[in-house]
Amino acid sequence: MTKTFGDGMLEVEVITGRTLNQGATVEEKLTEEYFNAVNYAEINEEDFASLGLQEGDRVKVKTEFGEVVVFAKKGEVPKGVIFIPMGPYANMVTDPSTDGTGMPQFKGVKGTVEKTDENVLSVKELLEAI
Amino acid sequence: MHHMLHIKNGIVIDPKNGVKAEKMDIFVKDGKIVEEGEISKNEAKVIDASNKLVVAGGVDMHAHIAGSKINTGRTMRPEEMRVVRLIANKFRTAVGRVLLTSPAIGYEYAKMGYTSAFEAAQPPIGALHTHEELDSIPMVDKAALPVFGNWHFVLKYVAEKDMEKLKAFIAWAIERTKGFGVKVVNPGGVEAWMYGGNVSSLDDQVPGFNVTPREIITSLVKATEELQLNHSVHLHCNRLGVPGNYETTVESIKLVDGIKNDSRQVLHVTHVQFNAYAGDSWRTVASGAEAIAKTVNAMDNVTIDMGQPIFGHATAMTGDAPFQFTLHRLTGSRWSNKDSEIEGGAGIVPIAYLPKNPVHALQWAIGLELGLLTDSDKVVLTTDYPNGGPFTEYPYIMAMLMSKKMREGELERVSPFVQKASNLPAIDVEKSLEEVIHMTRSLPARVLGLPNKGHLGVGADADIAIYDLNPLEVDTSNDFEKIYKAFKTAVYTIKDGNILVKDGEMVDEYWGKTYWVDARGKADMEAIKDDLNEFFSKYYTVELQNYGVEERWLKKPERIVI
Amino acid sequence: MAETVNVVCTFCGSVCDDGQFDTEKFKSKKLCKLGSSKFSEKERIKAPMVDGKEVSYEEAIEKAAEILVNAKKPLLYGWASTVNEAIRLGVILTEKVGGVYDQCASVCHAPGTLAVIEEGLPGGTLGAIKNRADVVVFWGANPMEAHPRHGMRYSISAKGLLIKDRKQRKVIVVDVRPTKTAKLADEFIQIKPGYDYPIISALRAIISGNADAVPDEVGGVSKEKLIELAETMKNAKYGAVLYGLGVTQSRGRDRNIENAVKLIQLLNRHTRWVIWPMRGHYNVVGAGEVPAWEVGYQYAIDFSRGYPRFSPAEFSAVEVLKRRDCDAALIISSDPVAHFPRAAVKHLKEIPVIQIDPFPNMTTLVANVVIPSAIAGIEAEGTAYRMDGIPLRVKKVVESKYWSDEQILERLLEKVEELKR
Amino acid sequence: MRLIIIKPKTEFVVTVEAEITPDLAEKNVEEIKRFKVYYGKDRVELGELFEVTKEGDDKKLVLDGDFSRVKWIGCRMSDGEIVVKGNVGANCGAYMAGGKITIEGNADDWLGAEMRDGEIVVKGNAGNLIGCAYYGNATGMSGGKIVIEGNAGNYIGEKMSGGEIEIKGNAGDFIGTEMKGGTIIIHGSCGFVGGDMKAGEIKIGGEFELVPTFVMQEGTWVGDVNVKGEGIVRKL
Repeated sequence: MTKTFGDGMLEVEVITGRTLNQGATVEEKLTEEYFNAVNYAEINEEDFASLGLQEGDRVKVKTEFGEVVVFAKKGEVPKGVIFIPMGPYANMVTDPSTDGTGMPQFKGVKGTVEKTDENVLSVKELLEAI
Repeated sequence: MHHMLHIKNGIVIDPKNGVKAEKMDIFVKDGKIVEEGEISKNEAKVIDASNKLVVAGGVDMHAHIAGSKINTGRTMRPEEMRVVRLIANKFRTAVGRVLLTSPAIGYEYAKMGYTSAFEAAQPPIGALHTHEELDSIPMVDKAALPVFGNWHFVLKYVAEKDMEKLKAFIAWAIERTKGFGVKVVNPGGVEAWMYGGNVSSLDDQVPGFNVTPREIITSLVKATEELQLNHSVHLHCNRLGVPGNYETTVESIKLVDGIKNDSRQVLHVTHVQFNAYAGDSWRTVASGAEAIAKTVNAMDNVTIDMGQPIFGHATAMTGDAPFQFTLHRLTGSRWSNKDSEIEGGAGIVPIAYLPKNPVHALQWAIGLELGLLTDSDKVVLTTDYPNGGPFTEYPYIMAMLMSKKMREGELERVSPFVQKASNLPAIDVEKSLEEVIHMTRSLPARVLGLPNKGHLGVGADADIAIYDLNPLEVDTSNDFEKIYKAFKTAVYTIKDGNILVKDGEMVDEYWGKTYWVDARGKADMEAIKDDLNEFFSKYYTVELQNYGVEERWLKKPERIVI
Repeated sequence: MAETVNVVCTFCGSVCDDGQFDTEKFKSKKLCKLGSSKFSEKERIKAPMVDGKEVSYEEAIEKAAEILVNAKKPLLYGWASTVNEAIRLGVILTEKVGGVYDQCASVCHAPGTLAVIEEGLPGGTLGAIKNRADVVVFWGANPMEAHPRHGMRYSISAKGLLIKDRKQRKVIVVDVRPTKTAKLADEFIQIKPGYDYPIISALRAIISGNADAVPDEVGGVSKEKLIELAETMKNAKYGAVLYGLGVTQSRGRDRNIENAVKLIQLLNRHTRWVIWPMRGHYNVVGAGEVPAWEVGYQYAIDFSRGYPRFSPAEFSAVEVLKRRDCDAALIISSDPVAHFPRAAVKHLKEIPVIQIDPFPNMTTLVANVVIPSAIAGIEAEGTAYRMDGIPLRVKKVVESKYWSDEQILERLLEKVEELKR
Repeated sequence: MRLIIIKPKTEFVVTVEAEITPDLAEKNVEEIKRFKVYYGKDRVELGELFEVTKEGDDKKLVLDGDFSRVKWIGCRMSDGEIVVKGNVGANCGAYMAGGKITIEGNADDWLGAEMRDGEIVVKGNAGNLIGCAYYGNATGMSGGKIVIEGNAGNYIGEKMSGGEIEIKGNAGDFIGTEMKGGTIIIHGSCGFVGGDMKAGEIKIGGEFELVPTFVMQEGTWVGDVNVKGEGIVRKL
């Protein structure tokens, strides 16, 4: 059901979650290691190709709730789904509404992804952007 | 804080010391009851107890007040927690309908004149949690009974008939859990539940082990007696909540026939109401209380407690996991279950006792029958809080036991099923005030093996309750409303010589002791070393070195070395 | 003198208690990548700070007390990575200042608590699972990334009383993507994101003999596959569903778990099954259990009326921040600035924030008062509850110049009481 | 002479909890101003936060301004009328037993929770948990009527046993879960419908996702089979 827009933009569902590297650096948030552990999106191989991406390229992820630039990585996710490790990058685009449960919807937010030349912000720059 | 008190002109009932409603003074120094000569009259604070009843502080020997079960109950039932008892100010905020928060538990006991409360089922591996909650209950002294009847070590040693190892294991386990005695819940039945079953008689084989409930009970009683623990085995019988179970209860009681202990019973059977059903289905169910009371009365080494249901809300929580599942299936209500490593299990299910429900009314009647028909020296007053309902309704039970007239009034509002299925309507017994005081003070203290509790003799802990009731004037058969009201809120509650409650209002917060029993000197502790190492490496998920509770982690531990 | 001591790991909910730690080299053995990172040297907050200026503990705590006492409704949030002794003081502190207590579960496993309220929690300890479970289903859970030693110690390859060999246990992973855990499983069932609820409903119908009602495909899974899964579940001797954030953080949240609990209730009419959440932080269970016994609820508790009220819809940290319904915040052992949606973070940037934490993080960047603390499990001791509620005492194995969370909160509570007088 | 107009004096720093009902109309202005409300941890008088005037002769409150940060309005009211000229905060009309609340703007979560009778009309949108049961309680809305002219959020009419909820726009996920009576009408589209529904009726105009445990009988869906339910779900 992945829709492709005119200039290489895909409609996707954004999911977030823990990773080993994110966990191992979570108590060192202001370091390069943490930055590298949470600043990317895993994209399905076919979607990756259709967006014309190469490893190291950057993508802009947009949802109703915000946008963020992250590095693009091929990952084992279904087509039409992208995975961003839990953390400040993912949270730029997650849905804050808890629908009365207290729990925001961290997984399964509809949005788009596209290739971009913009830079990935540092953790501090990200905070300023909020 | 006064370290000396002179309680003047009160009417004292002190069954242990043979004081039957006598006007006398009580003297307190440094937290103990002392002779008159020990205090200096001009330094002591005088409490005028004229025309008031002076008794020892109440002792609740069986309630579920701390640990993972009640806390899961609280989590499961926010509707229980919405009743606000106290807004935060000088004291902590206190909330809860029947399930109470830890501060509320301490406060409510104190207001009622109770000064000691025992957690009746401590899951051994969760012992630290139980103690954290006990340490958050203000006002009262407390202790916890770890659960043994399905623990694999026990099943193994019973199967091997190795009493020395069983004794060493009990001593080890009680020390590690900072526990007080040996609680046994549905022996063998909870292990069967791990395979989806239960046991249905004392002679069922426990799956995976060559033992029967009969052997588990008798071995644990024998080991406990050889260790000379303060408290006897404290048994929640097999087949709880099943019509026809009274026979199993009678049979279990008779297992200790001939075993002697000079200072106390050798078996305490708990919340017997839930194990006192005759009949063979919920349609034919009837009271089996009389047979049980007769059996207990005929023996000199067994005590019981009532497990009296109180109409209204309650939450069933026991280490009897298969029973809890049965209850969930019966009521369709929420159900939590806890299978615990190789130690046993537990379950939690909300319940409400409705007077017009035939079974609930019968349960209510059976509890009272047990209280009335059993010798007052052998039956302790409990609700098995919160299984039978709130402990705050103990005054209701006290009043009911003393007044046939009150019972007749109550019988009119309950299901008529009680008339044919129980003997309650025909029972004329009216317990005396002294007997009821015994059932709530000196008896539970003796059953637990606490010589300094439950009485007002010199040397006893200065745990004292004063009620607005003149025993020389009150007509217990007719003044039941007055009795109920008087015991609901104490005029004074004094704990270790500190005045905590005055005129029914709390005036001070206080932290009581946690008793634990150290019996390691009575057994060959080396005997179980290899087994501990083997079981922990194979079947546990925590290291042996990290298992258990150290004394220094507790707020006010009181070690009893035997 | 180099010394190797036993440590209890204070990273994830597995709370492995078999760690070895060389106190001289500050290095651990036996622990996983997450645990090793915990027991390694990292940058610390150097000293207490007020508005960026280094001050003494006393000064920082005094300022923190002022902020809390002067606030109309402060939010006190975090708690999952500290010990029960500190949490208890935190609950009492929140009660005293009439604030809102919330903890990390509210963005993690709290929907599971809502499900407990609806249906209960038929569970067992990790030891029960290790000893008995011949079928283990990880539903939206990926322990190989989040709880790396869980599989070995408790669930996948753990051996015990009845399970002597990995082959005697069937491991099934239900997830929206083939996770690392899925690769270790005997079976992986990929489902459509957001369709956990109807899939569980379908399983219940099949197990209770109503397979006819179930359509050919539910949530991306064929009916045949669902029937097969239902049969596997019914035929298990002792099964365990271990669920993760894949269920709690996606469409359906608490209702997914409620439905799963009903499935477990049903399965127990046939055989034995338990269900349990794969809790994240090492003491997130304590962060709920302690307030439950102190004030009756696990999280999202408002004390503005002087008594506790529970309502995640109103008092969970994300709702409180998103609605600008607090005018100060104390954040302890947590980093909401990194882990909350931006709409919630925005308000944290606008109100006075007090932080108590051993490590600098994104919340440090917005905090007015920063109070560094000792690391529980290394520099401070206390009680923590493993994911299954088993209490363990985490240890102090090295001396530290930092105050423990317990010490800081004790002093803060005293200061607050002084100011209120 | 009894119409009361209440207007916020300022923008509130945190939410206010004001359990005001048309019963206030029976008091004089000075008494009304002294009515206690919660402003964070402070218990203050209504008059401190709101302007209060009195005119007309109905048992009626007119809330003039933005009440989106004011909770529990009309809670437990049994008669009379409340008109909110703007948005309203959470728990509006909770436990309501009679009378009418009209909200000209949007309503927050828990609108008409556990309501027994009366009527609530929202001209704008409404949040989550409309007509639901509070945590741990067995029964949600048991009577009365709630009309939302715009859209609504998740969890509508859970455990409701009677009454009617009508949503003219779209609604979110989990409609009528564990419902045991009453009617829900959604003119637009919504997400999951009918989980563990025991009885009652749900009518939907647009698209929706029925849980997979209903069976088609004579043109309507009946279920949920998991609870031997006889709930009815049909197209509007």
